[in-house]
Amino acid sequence: MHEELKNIWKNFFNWVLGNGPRPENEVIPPDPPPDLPFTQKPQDKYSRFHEATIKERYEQWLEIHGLHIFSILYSGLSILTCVVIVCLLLATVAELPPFGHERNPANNEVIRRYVEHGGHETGAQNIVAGLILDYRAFDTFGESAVLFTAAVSVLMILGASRRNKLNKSPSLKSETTSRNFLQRGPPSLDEPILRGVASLSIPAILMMGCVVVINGHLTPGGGFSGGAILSTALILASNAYGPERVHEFYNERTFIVSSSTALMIYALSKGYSFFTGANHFHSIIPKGTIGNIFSAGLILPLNICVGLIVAGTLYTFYSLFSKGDL
Amino acid sequence: MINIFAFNIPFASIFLLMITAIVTPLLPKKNRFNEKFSCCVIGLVAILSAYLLYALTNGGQSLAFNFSMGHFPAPWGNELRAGPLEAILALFFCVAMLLSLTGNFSSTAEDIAPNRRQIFCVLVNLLMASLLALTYTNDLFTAYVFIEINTIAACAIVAVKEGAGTTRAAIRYLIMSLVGSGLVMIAICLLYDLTGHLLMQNMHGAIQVLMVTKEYTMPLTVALALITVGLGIKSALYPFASWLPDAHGTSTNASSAILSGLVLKGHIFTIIKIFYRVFGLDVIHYLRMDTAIFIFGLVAMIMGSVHALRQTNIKRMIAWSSVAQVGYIFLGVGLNTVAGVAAACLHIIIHACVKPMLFTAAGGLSAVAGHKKNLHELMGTFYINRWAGLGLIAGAFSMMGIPAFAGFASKLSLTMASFDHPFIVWSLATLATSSVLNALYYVPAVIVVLTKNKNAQNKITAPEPTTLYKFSMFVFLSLNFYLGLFCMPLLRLITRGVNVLQ
Amino acid sequence: MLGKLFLNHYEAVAVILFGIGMTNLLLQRNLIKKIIGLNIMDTAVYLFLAAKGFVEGRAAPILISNGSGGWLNSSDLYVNPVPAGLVLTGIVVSVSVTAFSLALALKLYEYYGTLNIDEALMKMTEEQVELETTIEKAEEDVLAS
Amino acid sequence: MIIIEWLLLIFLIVCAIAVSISKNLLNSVIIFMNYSLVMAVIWVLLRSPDLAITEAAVGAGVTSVLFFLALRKIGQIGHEKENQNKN
Repeated sequence: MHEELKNIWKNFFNWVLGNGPRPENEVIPPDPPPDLPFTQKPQDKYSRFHEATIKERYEQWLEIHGLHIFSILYSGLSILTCVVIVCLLLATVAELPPFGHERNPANNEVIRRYVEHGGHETGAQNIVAGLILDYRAFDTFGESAVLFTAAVSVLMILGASRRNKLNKSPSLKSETTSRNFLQRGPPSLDEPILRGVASLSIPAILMMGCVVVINGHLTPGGGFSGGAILSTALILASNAYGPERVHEFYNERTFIVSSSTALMIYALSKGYSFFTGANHFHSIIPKGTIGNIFSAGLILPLNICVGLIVAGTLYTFYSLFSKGDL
Repeated sequence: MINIFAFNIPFASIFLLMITAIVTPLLPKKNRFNEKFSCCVIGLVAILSAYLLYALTNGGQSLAFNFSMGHFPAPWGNELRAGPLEAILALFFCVAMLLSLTGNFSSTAEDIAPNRRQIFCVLVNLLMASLLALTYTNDLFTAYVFIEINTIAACAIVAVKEGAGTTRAAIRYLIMSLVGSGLVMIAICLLYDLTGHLLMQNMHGAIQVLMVTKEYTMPLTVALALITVGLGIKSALYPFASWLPDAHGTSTNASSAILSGLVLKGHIFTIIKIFYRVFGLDVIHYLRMDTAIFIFGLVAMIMGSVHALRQTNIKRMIAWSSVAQVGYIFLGVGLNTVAGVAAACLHIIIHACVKPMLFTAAGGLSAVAGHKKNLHELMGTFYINRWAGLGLIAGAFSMMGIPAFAGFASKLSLTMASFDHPFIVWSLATLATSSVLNALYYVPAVIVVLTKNKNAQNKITAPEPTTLYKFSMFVFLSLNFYLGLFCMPLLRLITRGVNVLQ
Repeated sequence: MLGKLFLNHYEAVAVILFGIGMTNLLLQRNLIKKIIGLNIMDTAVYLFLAAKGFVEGRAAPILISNGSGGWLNSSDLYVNPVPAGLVLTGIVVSVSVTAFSLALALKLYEYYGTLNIDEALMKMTEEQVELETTIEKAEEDVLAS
Repeated sequence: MIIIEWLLLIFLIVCAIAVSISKNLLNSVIIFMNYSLVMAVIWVLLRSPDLAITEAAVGAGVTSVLFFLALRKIGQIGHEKENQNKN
């Protein structure tokens, strides 16, 4: 009994170290068929006369299964994280004030003033427009600044580097541009249907965008959504008539000048309003009557500025992402 | 009360920087005009902030005022708030930003392509504006919007130096930051739902009422925890700091200095504001968040230094040291007393002055060693660029806490703040351990820099450091000694500021 | 708790989406999917916020004419406008962030040919090792000559 | 009405999970586009028409266009074979 145990231990030890006789129960791999080409024959190391040490076996196993195990671990971890976060937040949500109830803490005197006096204090029929462009205008100014920051950063990351590269190797220019362009076929030349539809729909989209921007203080919408609609008109034009045609009237310089100017007007008019408000000066801007187009003080011009910024920025994003240049 | 000029300074400084950012793309690029222009504007804002500080603390009083952004009073419109603490931080942020830009003026030109430098200016201005807005804002949602500006601008100034490494670092930084923003945003939503306000003092009132009625304790705790974790990720609190060494280690020197010295501090100060203006000391204590922060701070102090010990790249070493220093700040916040917060704010200021100096010095040293950043390759560089060498030595001594250097002051104040606190043993022991660990990696760096290189053939003929570099280093060094030797008046000012913060 | 969750069903769905989005953002390995996860997370927060502004039986916050030239401005008529305003701001922020991160992802792809950060790291270290060995070889050659 | 509400909400969750587990990036983006559209409908139900317009124009429109462009640029559209190791 003792001897047998010793034997088993010795066999096991040898198995771990990878030398000595094979254990009895090991499955012998079948010999490769003789007609196999030489390169596919198992290497000497892995033939049945040589056993790998446990370290080698582990490495081999890791090489084959490591990525798999890692990805299983990764997805397991992600599911665990997800479940923990969701459970925590669900427990929190269950404690929150009930949905849609009118006595919730959020429906307090702040809201009452926005709704009851918002009309004549800001002159806007759309309370949300009055809220974001007059009561809480600083946030909205910050939001435009975020957009500006992102536009400038994307311009830096995608725009500038490309030009450098082209400058370094001018011979590559035609090749790279054509590769990026032609992946989907030339966009402009042989598409009469696209151009026909575009010529009909671009004015309609532009009109729609302008209406949404200009009526921002009366109806849902406003500078941001209107600007996004306007940018789709530009994108469509660029697809139908080719980016070069759009480039003629809208290039990097135009973008920077127009959005900087619009943002500047925005900043200065809001700055005036902040300054007079905080120092209790009287503001000279008339509020107008609610419901008219020319009402709501600064909200209409601000919406137009925001619309310009957004349309320009989103088209810039499109242009930079599609061909890496504006 | 306060004169109308000083009253408008918080608003004016944010606005000046924003407008500078907006017009910078339109300015001529020739002769680096737009960069000089930005530096001038930041300097102007620094002077304005100094005047505001003077006006707020003139004659022994400590004032604080609210500045309503628009024609509508407190709970309806946005507000800014300025007190002595905000003014001090704004002043030091501007000074640190200005010095980081001027000190690295020539290395920026080497690292960043000319057509990107203009955009770099825009981003720096936006970053500074968002930092000041975070410092002054009195409204949580405004804080969120400016945190986002800060995030995008910070990631972009990492990516401004072209290269594969910076892109990767920027992406990691961006992803971690976005997770943080998401957590902050949902926490703000929870708080809005529970209180019905977004302005800090109104929220504070509503939370006090909730505390009395013992309603919604659990959602409040979750909101507080989420906000802390979210902003903790952005301010590189230890377990969430994995993005920091890449981002700070690979970017250009000016970016590293700005990120380490200022961006982290902006988020930390936001945490402090939320803790003390929205919740209040007793609520924080009741919800047990102070202990959690304290423990995070302790872990960060040790682990940041341990990671720094293993680095061979000098910039990465300094970056990891930032993690440890952020730990010190959180330790102070976690003490949950006025003295603790004052010590934390003092450390914010000191670190905002010392870390940019270290990065600038490291940049100068590696420039003379042929842009190599490994420690052993910097041997003997002190004798080639003495200003940078002095900066590194002073910064290292400061981080170790040698008396008469800036870091000593903050360690002293942290020690004093933890005296009548139940966690005193822990905090003192960790302070001591962390100082020893700091010494373990800073002393070899100093020795390497001071060792004369026997290999004469490796001698590189380096360009003389520019006058601007010497000047910035001189200002950095004098600030360092000023903070180290005469920090008590500053600490008193900060304590007064913290007292009126609530 | 389940009953309460049922009552707050919009919020419950919003936090579930938040969890899914955040997990995607943290743990997906492909950057494009990470960015989609970011968008899901953001819209989930906005859904949460918009649901918080809803009040049963009230109208959208656009003043309604009372038929005789005036406006109905009783606060019992309209839902809470604040969340809508905040979400509008938030949507702009999220589209900016999306564009920025996509730009960075494209840049990463340009450098490494992959959208996976871990793979990019591996490739970078490999490249570094290669660079170092070539430098060493060059030095040895110089010494030998 | 309530049934529609619930259907839409469940659709949102299904979309979100489908985005995470879909192997093909193009599919993910298309599912995400649907998700945004449904979100716009939900905002109409929650009486926030401003948000609905913005989400329809931005979430379903511009963001998806950006994603498609990014995919085209990295050659994921039109080269199915490459997708396998990029899940």
